[in-house]
Amino acid sequence: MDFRFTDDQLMMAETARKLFAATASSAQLRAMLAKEEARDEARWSTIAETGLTMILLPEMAGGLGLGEVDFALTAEAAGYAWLPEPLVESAGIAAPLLAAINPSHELLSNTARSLAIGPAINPYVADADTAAALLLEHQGATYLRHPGEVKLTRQQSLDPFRRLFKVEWEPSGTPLSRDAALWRDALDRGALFAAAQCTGIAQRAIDIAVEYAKTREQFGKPIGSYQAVKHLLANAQVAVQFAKPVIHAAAASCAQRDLFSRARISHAKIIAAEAADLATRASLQVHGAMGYSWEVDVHFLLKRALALSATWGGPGFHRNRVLTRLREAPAGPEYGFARAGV
Amino acid sequence: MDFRFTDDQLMMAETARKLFAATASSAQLRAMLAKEEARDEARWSTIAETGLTMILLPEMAGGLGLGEVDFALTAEAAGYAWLPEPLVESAGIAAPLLAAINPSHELLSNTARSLAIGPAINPYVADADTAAALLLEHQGATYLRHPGEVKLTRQQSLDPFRRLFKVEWEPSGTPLSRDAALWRDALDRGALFAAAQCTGIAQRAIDIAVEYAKTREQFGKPIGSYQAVKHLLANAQVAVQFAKPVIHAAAASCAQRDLFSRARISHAKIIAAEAADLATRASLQVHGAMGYSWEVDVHFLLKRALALSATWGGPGFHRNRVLTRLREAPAGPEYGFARAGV
Amino acid sequence: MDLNYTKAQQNFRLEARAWLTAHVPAAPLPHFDATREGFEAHRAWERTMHQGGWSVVSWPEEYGGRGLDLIEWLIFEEEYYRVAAPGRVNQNGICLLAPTLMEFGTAEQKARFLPPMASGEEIWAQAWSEPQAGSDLAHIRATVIQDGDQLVLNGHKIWSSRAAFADWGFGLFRTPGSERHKGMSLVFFPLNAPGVTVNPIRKMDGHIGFAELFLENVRVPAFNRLGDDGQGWHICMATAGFERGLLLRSPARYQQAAAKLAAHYHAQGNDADPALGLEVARAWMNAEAYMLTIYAMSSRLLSGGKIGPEASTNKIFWSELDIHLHRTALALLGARAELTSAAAEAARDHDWLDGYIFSLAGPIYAGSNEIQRNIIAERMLGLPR
Amino acid sequence: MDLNYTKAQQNFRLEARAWLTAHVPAAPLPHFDATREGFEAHRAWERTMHQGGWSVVSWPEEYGGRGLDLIEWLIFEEEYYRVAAPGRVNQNGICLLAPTLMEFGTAEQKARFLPPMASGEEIWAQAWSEPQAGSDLAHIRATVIQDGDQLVLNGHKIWSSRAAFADWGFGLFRTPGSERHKGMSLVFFPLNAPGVTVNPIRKMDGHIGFAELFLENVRVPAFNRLGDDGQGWHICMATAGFERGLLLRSPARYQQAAAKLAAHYHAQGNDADPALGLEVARAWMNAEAYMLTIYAMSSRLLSGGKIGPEASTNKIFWSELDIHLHRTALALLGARAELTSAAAEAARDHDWLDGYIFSLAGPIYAGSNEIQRNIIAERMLGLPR
Repeated sequence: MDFRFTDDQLMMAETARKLFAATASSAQLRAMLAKEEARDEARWSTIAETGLTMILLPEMAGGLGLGEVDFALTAEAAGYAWLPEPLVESAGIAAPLLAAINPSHELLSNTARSLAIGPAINPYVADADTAAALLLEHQGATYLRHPGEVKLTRQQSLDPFRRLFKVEWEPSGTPLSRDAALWRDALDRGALFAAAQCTGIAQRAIDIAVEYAKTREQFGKPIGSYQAVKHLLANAQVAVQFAKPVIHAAAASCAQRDLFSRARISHAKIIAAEAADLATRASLQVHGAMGYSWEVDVHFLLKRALALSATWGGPGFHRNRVLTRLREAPAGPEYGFARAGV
Repeated sequence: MDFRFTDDQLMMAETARKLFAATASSAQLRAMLAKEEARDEARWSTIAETGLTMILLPEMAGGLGLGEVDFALTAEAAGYAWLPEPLVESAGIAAPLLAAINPSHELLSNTARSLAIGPAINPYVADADTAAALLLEHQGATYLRHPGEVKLTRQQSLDPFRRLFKVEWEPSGTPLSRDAALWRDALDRGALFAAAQCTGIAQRAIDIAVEYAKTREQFGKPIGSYQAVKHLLANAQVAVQFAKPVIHAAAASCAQRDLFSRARISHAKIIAAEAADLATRASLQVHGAMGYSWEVDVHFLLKRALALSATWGGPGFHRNRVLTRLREAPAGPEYGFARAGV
Repeated sequence: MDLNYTKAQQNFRLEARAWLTAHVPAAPLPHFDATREGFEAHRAWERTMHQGGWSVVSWPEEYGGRGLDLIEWLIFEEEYYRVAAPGRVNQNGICLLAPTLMEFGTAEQKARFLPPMASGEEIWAQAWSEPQAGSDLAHIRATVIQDGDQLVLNGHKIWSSRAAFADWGFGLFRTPGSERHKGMSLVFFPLNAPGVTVNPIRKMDGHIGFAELFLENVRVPAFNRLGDDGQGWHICMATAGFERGLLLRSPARYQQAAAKLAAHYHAQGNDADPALGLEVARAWMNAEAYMLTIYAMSSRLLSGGKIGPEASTNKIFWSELDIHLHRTALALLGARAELTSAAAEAARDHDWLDGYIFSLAGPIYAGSNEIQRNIIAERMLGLPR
Repeated sequence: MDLNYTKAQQNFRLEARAWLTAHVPAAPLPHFDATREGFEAHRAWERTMHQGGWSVVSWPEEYGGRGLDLIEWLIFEEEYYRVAAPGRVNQNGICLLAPTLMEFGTAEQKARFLPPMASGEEIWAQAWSEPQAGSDLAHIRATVIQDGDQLVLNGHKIWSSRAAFADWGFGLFRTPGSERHKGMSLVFFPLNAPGVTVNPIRKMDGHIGFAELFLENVRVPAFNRLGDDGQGWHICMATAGFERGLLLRSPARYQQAAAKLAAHYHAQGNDADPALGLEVARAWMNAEAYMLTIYAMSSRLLSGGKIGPEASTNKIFWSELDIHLHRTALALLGARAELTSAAAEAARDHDWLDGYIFSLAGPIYAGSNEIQRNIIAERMLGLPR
């Protein structure tokens, strides 16, 4: 029993954080938005070169063969930076799904290409037009389509960096796989990494609010010296503190693929989305009218948090998974980590 | 359309408040508790002499022939004083039920006697042993029993002033009435006046916390000057402010006996119980360890609020009545007071 | 206590309903904060309202109103929201400035400013905040100097609602050297006056909505000062009372949204998350509680009462219920909640997402909820400052 | 990261389980705060635990412990709560004072005080607060004067948990004339020493639980001071860290209650209010989140980390989850929730009502949650004081 990250894991996370800080600053993202670019090719190339897209790919697919814990830390960093590129959905969910079907699939050979993913639980597919291919679910089977083979209709998300599409297609021909378990795994990873992004978003929202509250003065004092502001941000920080270990434990047990691991993932998804909601709204309130303007970053965080909370299963879906675990398997202090109570 | 109380209503409420302040102070109630008395006969006599037990009785039963609005204000004052005697259940619910069956019933002639009431929705009957009679519900019919005719088993409530009994009895013989509508009315009045008591409780809890916060000092300042304390109590006061008009409107429309009036009563019950919970817990927190001790009154208020919130229908029961009204009848700005939208 | 409408009130409701049904535009107007076109479409609607005699129902007849009392005003608002009529682009003028103007203005000022306000000919923006003075309004620095029969204005205002497209602004200015609550004046100025620069500010929803104003030696007639020199703070606090207290947010607005929400929930039938029933019931109860509280307060005001610090309880209650109501709607929409109204598959029956984003500003503007809680604690409960 | 127990950890769990199963009293003991009998029954249980070698598992072997690490301590606690073993009457000593004593005490002090603490022979009460010093602990006035090799204590302590029946107290005293954080000493004193008056205080649940202590020229050996003269504040803050941070509330306590709650909810089947499913799931998630966070923190401490201000996040989290969990249970019980355990028809499987009342003290003691939020804001987030 050891809840610490390895040095390798910490180093990888630090690499991701630094890369995003250097290439995906607020100014850089705003400039990209002004140019109406779908993605920043230079940043995406750097991400691929650094190996972040290969964390979850098995070694026989040319990947690093690492696990969900490693990727969760990267997803957290991506949330912190509110990264526009589809790193999480492509490298964290779609590529591992394809690799599970065929680790030698040629689409996996070029790590700079992205894959889009369309599970039954999400009504829209993100970044479908710029993807090399779409992996689509139909009755548990996996179909592969190129963007040109399907009808894509852009659906505007409130998050200006989220590029959603309605995908119209026919599940004709032989699917890549008929194994529905693959989509349960994809949903688990989707929910898990959405949760990880949410804690990153939450922490960023708190950090920028703290910076603002230290300098903005009202009634002759920095607003951060008022208890109302302190307690608002302290509560948000508490929510983050108690979400992170849940995400890390959920990542560590993700491969179990059972009632217990799925309840943990659902737990992580619910509370991380709540932490992001709490923190972004607290940050908005602390920023006052300033926070309500487009010029301050808080709205980007708030919008991303809102979008992620309903993607890969909303609170109701995940709450049902938690209640199912509680109904169908024993609970109590001896079942914290041990499925058999030992 | 006039939402103001009449001078008579205000005067009656003021009479009740003054009477309770003079005869049911904290010291008086604590002394009564120390003597393990079921009720203070002197206080109860004064209450009866003042006419408070006759508000809802029709004039042909020797009563004042007033309405639920009048009694709601008295119930609010009883909550504020956390009155131990069964004024609300006897004079507010049981007596009107009996009067609706037979306004000349001899039990109504002596207003100093109390009646106990056992609706199906409440598992226990309050003050059953000291009552002149019990009105009991069985399949919508009304049975009258004297305490000596049933088996009473005391059930200890956390509220030391609440005297609950399990009542074992047989619904044999001819009931007083088979009209089930009488019990729906009783439930409405029970919920409405429980709500009114709750706002009284809430206001008392706020008032004593304010007094304490003005004088108690920590870190060289009265604790009431800290935002954390201010905002806690301000939120409680907001809850009270927005519960009272709902109770008053529910009382005013109680006689409608329809989907609309019942939803209003349920609304009042839900939010008044929440206001009492919020205010008593805020008061406890403001009092610190002092509030957790028996010597400070806040725990009496907290306990009464807890008991009332689950009596005459808990939040789930009343929420369902609200949702039923929303499902079965139109809603919207034109239906605030007007059932037909005009 | 009599919670039934009189026959006259019922007739008035039916009259308003008939007129609105006949005149409210069939399709929603483009947003007044998004484009000049949207703004002017709303101005045209104000004109139509005025022609029908419905633009300022609670004003005296001499200024274009019907002299209605608060209860009738609430009935009118109920009918207005019932048909989802357009947002009131001149709300800053009609609801905030006009009551102040009627209380503190001279007969000449009322005659000059109220009629074009009622007709929508002149649309008003507020100009309270400054970069260093948000919640702490006594900290404003913009100045006014009297020069003969003219006033010279200088300063930097921000978060001025509607100012991007409006015609007039009203704001607080201080005599140079004065401090805190003293030496302030409430002054009106045309937004196209020489020396006024209007820089639109984008809100988080992408719309413009407010603006930053730079005033450099802007000259207006001394006639444009409301009340006496130095009376500005007192007058402004009266306005803040109206704003927070009663006129800013009609209960009908939330009753209409809550009814839509309940219909949406019940339409989902067994597919609905039962836990959301809790929130739907809550949203409706909140809207009703707000309505009942405003009716109770209006009855009290009709018999001569004044709005005191309970205005602050209103502000907190409507701003929080609005957020809750829209959050619940988004939860019902699930993964489609994030779609903007521009998306093909966005929810059509109600602009829940726009409403949610708008609601998030509620705890901030018109005096942040933190400030309102201080006011409640200090002025209603008597806790020490 | 490896979230599987080692074989050795599994074996330890089974050993603890076997011993506890064999020794835990079949019927619940009477409450230790209610009567002397209850208190002594719990002392006897401490003795039984000690004889089995289970009373202080995380202490060094020389003082009666097993030298277990934090993970093993958590496992032991899981087994302890799994069988609903009796509350620990000497918790103030074992969990709060002992870690401080081990860090700051001399070898002689440890040898004198730890073994009888481990065996339950000496049961400890804390004596921090004073009537004028609750959250503001630096404001205490009780004094200590050195007189040769003796200390003379004077003052008035209040809210001393367990003091009504306990043997020893530990508390903060200051050199006369010293101020705020300076000049304080942490001193131990027998509660039956001449000059000590113990006035029990009834809690809101009717039990005694804490006491008010009056000390009049109470003489104890100078040996009874922990650390040097004036080091008291520093030492006390270390204790506060333990108290809030890790040792005061085992995650297992909440995991056990949450599992009971879930079973209770599911046993109601279709009769259960579906909206309560939300709260049941929440209660379990809270307990698990607390458990995972404590395991993560313990792993970090095992490799040399220190508890910092995140101790305050723990305090807030467990105190709030405890209230929520018990409120949910009361909601499930409905109109029977108000029955005390003395009532014939009270819920038998778990003392939900007692637990709720106890939980209400959580945001108050061990440093109020308001103070904890200040600490988080100032020391974790760096906001100005």
